[in-house]
Amino acid sequence: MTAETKRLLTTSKAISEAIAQEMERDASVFAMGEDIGTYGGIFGATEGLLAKFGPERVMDTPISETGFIGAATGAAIAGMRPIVELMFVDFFGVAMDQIYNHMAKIHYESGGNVKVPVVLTTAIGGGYSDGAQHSQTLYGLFAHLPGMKIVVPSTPYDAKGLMISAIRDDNPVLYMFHKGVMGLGWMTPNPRATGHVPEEPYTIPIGKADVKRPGKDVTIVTLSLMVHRALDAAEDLAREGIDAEVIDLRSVIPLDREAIIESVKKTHRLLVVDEDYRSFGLTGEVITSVIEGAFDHLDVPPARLAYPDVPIPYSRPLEQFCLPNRETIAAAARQLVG
Amino acid sequence: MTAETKRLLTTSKAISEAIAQEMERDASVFAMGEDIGTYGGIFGATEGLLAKFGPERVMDTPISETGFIGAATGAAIAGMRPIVELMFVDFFGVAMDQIYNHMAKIHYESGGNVKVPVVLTTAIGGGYSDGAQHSQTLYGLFAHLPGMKIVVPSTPYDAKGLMISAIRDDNPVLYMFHKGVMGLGWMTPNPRATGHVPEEPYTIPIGKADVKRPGKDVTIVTLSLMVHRALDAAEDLAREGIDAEVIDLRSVIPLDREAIIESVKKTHRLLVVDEDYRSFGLTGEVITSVIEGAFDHLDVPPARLAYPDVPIPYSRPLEQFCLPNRETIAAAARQLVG
Amino acid sequence: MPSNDTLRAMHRQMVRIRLFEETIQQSYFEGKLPAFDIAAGPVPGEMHLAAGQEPVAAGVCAHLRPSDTVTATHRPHHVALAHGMDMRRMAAEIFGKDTGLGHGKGGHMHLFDPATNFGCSGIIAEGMPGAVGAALAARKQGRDDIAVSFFGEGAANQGAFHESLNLAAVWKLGVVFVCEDNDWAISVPKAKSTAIASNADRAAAYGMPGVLIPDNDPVAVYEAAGEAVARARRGGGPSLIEVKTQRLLGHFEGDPQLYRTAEEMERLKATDALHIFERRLVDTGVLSEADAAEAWAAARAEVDDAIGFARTSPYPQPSDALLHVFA
Amino acid sequence: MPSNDTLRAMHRQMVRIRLFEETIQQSYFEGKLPAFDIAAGPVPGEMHLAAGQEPVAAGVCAHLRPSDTVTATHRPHHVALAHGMDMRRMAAEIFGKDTGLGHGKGGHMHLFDPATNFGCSGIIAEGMPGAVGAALAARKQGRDDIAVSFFGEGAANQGAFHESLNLAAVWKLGVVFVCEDNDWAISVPKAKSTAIASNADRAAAYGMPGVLIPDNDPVAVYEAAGEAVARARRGGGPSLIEVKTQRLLGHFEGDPQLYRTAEEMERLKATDALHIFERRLVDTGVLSEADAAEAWAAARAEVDDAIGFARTSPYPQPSDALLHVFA
Ligand SMILES: Cc1ncc(C[n+]2csc(CCOP(=O)(O)OP(=O)(O)O)c2C)c(N)n1
Ligand SMILES: Cc1ncc(C[n+]2csc(CCOP(=O)(O)OP(=O)(O)O)c2C)c(N)n1
Ligand SMILES: [Mg+2]
Ligand SMILES: [Mg+2]
Repeated sequence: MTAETKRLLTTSKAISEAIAQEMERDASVFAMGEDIGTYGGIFGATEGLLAKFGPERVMDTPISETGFIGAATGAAIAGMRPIVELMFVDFFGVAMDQIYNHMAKIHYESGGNVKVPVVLTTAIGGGYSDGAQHSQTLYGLFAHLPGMKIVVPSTPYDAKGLMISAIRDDNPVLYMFHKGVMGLGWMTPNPRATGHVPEEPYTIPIGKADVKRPGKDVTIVTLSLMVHRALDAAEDLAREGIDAEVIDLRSVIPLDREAIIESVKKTHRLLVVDEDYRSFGLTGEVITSVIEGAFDHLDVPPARLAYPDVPIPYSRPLEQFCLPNRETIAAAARQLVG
Repeated sequence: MTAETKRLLTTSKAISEAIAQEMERDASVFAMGEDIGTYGGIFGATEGLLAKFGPERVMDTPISETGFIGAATGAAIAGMRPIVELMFVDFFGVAMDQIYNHMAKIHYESGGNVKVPVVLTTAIGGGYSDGAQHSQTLYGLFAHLPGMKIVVPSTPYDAKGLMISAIRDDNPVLYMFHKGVMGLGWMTPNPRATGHVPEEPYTIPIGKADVKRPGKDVTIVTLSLMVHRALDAAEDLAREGIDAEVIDLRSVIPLDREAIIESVKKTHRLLVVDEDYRSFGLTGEVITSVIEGAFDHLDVPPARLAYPDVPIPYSRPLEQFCLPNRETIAAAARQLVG
Repeated sequence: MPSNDTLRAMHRQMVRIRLFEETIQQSYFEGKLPAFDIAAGPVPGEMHLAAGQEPVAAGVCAHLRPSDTVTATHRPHHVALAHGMDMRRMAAEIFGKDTGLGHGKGGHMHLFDPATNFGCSGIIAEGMPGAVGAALAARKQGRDDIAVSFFGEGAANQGAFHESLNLAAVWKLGVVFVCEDNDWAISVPKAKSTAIASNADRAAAYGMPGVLIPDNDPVAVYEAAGEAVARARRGGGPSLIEVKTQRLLGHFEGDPQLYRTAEEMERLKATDALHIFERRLVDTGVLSEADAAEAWAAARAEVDDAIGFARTSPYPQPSDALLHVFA
Repeated sequence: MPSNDTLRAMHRQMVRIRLFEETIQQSYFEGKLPAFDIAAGPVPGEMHLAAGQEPVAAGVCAHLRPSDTVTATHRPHHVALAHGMDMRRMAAEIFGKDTGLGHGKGGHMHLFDPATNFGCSGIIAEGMPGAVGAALAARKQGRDDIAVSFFGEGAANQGAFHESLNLAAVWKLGVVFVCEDNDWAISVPKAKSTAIASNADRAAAYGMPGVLIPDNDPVAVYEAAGEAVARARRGGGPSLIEVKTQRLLGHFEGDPQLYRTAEEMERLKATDALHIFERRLVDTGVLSEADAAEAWAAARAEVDDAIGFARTSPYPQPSDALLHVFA
């Protein structure tokens, strides 16, 4: 990589850059949400946009998620391409009818005649003691409901490319960014949250997983901040001679089952790591997909490491006990291989 | 069974009887919801209660699900035991914050100091062309979120016992009744929706599955109306010499993993049948649980038959194409055995 | 006061709506009796008909053009027809046919028509935010198109009502909110659900004009809507109109309506706005008896043609169910 | 007019709230600097402090008893203290300790106290329906206890606000709705979010009395609340009170507040209601300088004791995270 291409950005800046470039390119793109204007978004996803595009294209909203998320759907049907922010995914319950009964279903109900190109952005994830109503990931819940694509980037590079793809997609796309991958100055420092991001616009296909670390002994399938943890664990495992392949799903819907199955056919071992609740979610779906696609290639039963089925406790030792981390991921992988 | 014990009730009458008996026993029990009074509940779950208990204990509400479901939580915390109805589960999105951020989490957030004994009843299921917003089952979605128990009875007998257990439980219980198992006069006749129900109150433990048909060749795990379909399919299979065991989960949370695993250890074959959306839901969880608990006992990879990942279409041929039925269940079981 | 031409057009509109609803009702009960089976017949599922509520649809939509957005509810036929939806494709959708607006995927509560910017929703009050968004889009695109959101009086106690009105008012958007107060939300009367007598008074909570039309009179609706639509079109912001209208039939077909008294049912028949309006037009010479008869005959022909089209159209292929999840 | 004893008690209440908030603020920044790290220190996570809003809590809660239910928001400390929550167990919860109200599971936005029937929620406006339910329970149980629901002006544009007020009014329940209008919802000022100037005017949409207290005056709050509480207790139904109060600090700690002007920050300091109130009590002879000093000293001691208790208490066992999902 030459010096001039080594342009380092945090994930949050990569996202806001992607939005800005698309807003410049396409007058029908606009952004709305709580505190996305002057404040720049609580997690910085819209930083600088108000100054660049003014209050008609970067709209602070009342605290009326049903109202303004529904308005995004209505505006999209009328030819706009809104980017609308649900501040924390944990708040989905105040607007879920608009999200899943309208944004997600109208295209189908209309027999394909009405398009709903909305990007619904939202912050996910815990680990910093924000308690039961501000720390969840919940993509497993949304993924159960048909009609929306779901992307969950883990790196600045993917974040930019997936945002541009999401905006250009004619379907509603739920874009979930983990607070811990944003590279925010006020969160626990995370070197993996800063990385090379080309200045020119580019896309990353929605529905394609990415091998973040190739390996031959065990496949670790994960996403979002847990990719960072898995890569850390893979470094530790490498020192012990265990070569882990880390697959970053990047998209939950469509789920790249082929990429997972291909990897398992090579490594014969599967560990799924998830910050979302353990049961009835992503881990079960990934494992079942492998059972359906590569049963005979498995040397040992696939394993999962996920957030236990408990609401998220506030107190640090309690929450940290629940979260998968470098050590527990490495231990789980070790057990599969050993 | 002697003549006097052969008291036949529909599921809906079994439910309303259970509620009435508990209301008689315990003055803190009351019911509220839309059209549960004069109308008796759109699906008859509260029929006759208004006449018996009057409007202070059987309350028709405005169309304000966030308001009155939240009020149920508040009343429960203050010592009452409300039964509150969400008319169709499909409407959950207008009140989901109250359900999962409050009803489900307050006990945990309070460190066990505050109890929230609410029974949230709701109608699920399709098959009668009610379209994308009135036909879903969605227990897979609720099951992903910790904090509530979930019961989904398939027979009048279970419905009564589970309702009494739900009312007496100190936790919030989501009680989901499929419109097709209620035995309603205006739905397609279903002989399995009428059955023997003892008059005296009794309980059925929440979290215990029930073997609705013992068998040795293949385990069919399912719930709700699909139990009826699976029993029909098992009859067909029996004629071909295939002896299917049909397990009715009855509860989704807690999920009776032990019962499933025990059955699979006997039959070595698993088919999961589900009316809920295929991905990120119940089928994946059941299969993964069996992978975790009985991998070495499986002769063939477990299979699932579920609603495809598409919103529910209105038109009869489209909807019927999507729903698992007697024939497709039998075919899937045959394939596992054959 | 609307011109005589407008009055005649409104009458025609109301007649075709009434005949459409009555004909759907007949089709709906085909194959379902003697033991009513909701899943059977050429039109399965729930069916919410709007007979009696024609004045609201006709009076409001007389001011609209196809580029204006209209959102309606689980009871959408009258509004859809008044806003100009193609009756054939609408009927075909209700019959679940491939020639329907949504290739049979939507059904009667989910009629979506890009040609008239019409949409509806089976979730109470949740059609309202979409109308706010359509008005927002119109402003961003420099169009003077507006959005009209129809909803029932039962919907006015939902959170989405509040959020939509506030949002439209804060952003001064061209939305007309039309509350169809038929006094019933299924079996719950307004007095048991709503803290005040008129939702029009709730307009003050959003600093917008609120008008109550007390008598299901299409002319009064026309006039109030005319003002509200003009205000919206010239950038003057949203308005709220409540019309006391009438649900002549059950909440859905098959509803035994045990919650309604015999007197109420009698009163409904005696005060049927369509007949009162027709008589008035004839009495005042706006409409001759022959004109009136012709309106009914023309509507009859149009409805029969549409239902015939629906009946004879093919069903979609079963596996088409898997299409159209994503664009 | 409150008695002198009541005035002194309200002053004491306000003082202990202010000192509690200031002390939590100090603890909060421990371990987080120089590079602010929200996850670090003895009090991690978000922290919403209520300095400046003491008049609302003190003025309303002066009328309450522990058997009355109180629900509050993400900014709950002032209300919790004014309603009588044990300061030690509250502080311990904020520090995530096993001796906390929720054994550390809740944290500062999730303080639940059966002893004072207090609860709160981090979801805007979603604490309101619970208060309606508590009032409903009281009536069913034949108690004349009431429920008070505190919420911010930003919350008044949420659907839950509308549904809660309508429900309480339709059922004539003993609820007092108290809107703390500090003019800001994080960075969004009321004028940009709310279609009308005063939420008190929204009471009319529910047929309930609405009162605006324009100046963060604890005595005015006390009087308005007195009427509303008495009305609720005697079965006269709900009321709405809006108080124009002040958020002296950031939305949460660490908020750079770039959206606020220097003038506003100056004005806030100059109009700090606690100091104005204290001066007034001293000037009118209700409180001697010595009394005032004693109030601060007593509060200092109480707060230090509570924070000390929190600091020295043990953390829960990590695996306790798995407890308490179900009763
Ligand atoms: C959120 C939600 N709650 C409940 C229902 C069930 N439901 C369908 S129509 C209806 C009554 C609606 O009353 P109103 O708004 O007055 O409209 P009308 O039926 O009188 O036209 C109800 C409660 C629903 N569809 N959505
Ligand atoms: C439903 C929901 N939307 C958004 C948020 C994020 N949020 C937390 S506090 C806040 C501002 C609340 O303003 P207000 O109600 O005036 O209370 P204040 O913070 O001024 O006390 C917002 C938007 C939330 N917690 N819940
Ligand atoms: Mg109505
Ligand atoms: Mg505020």
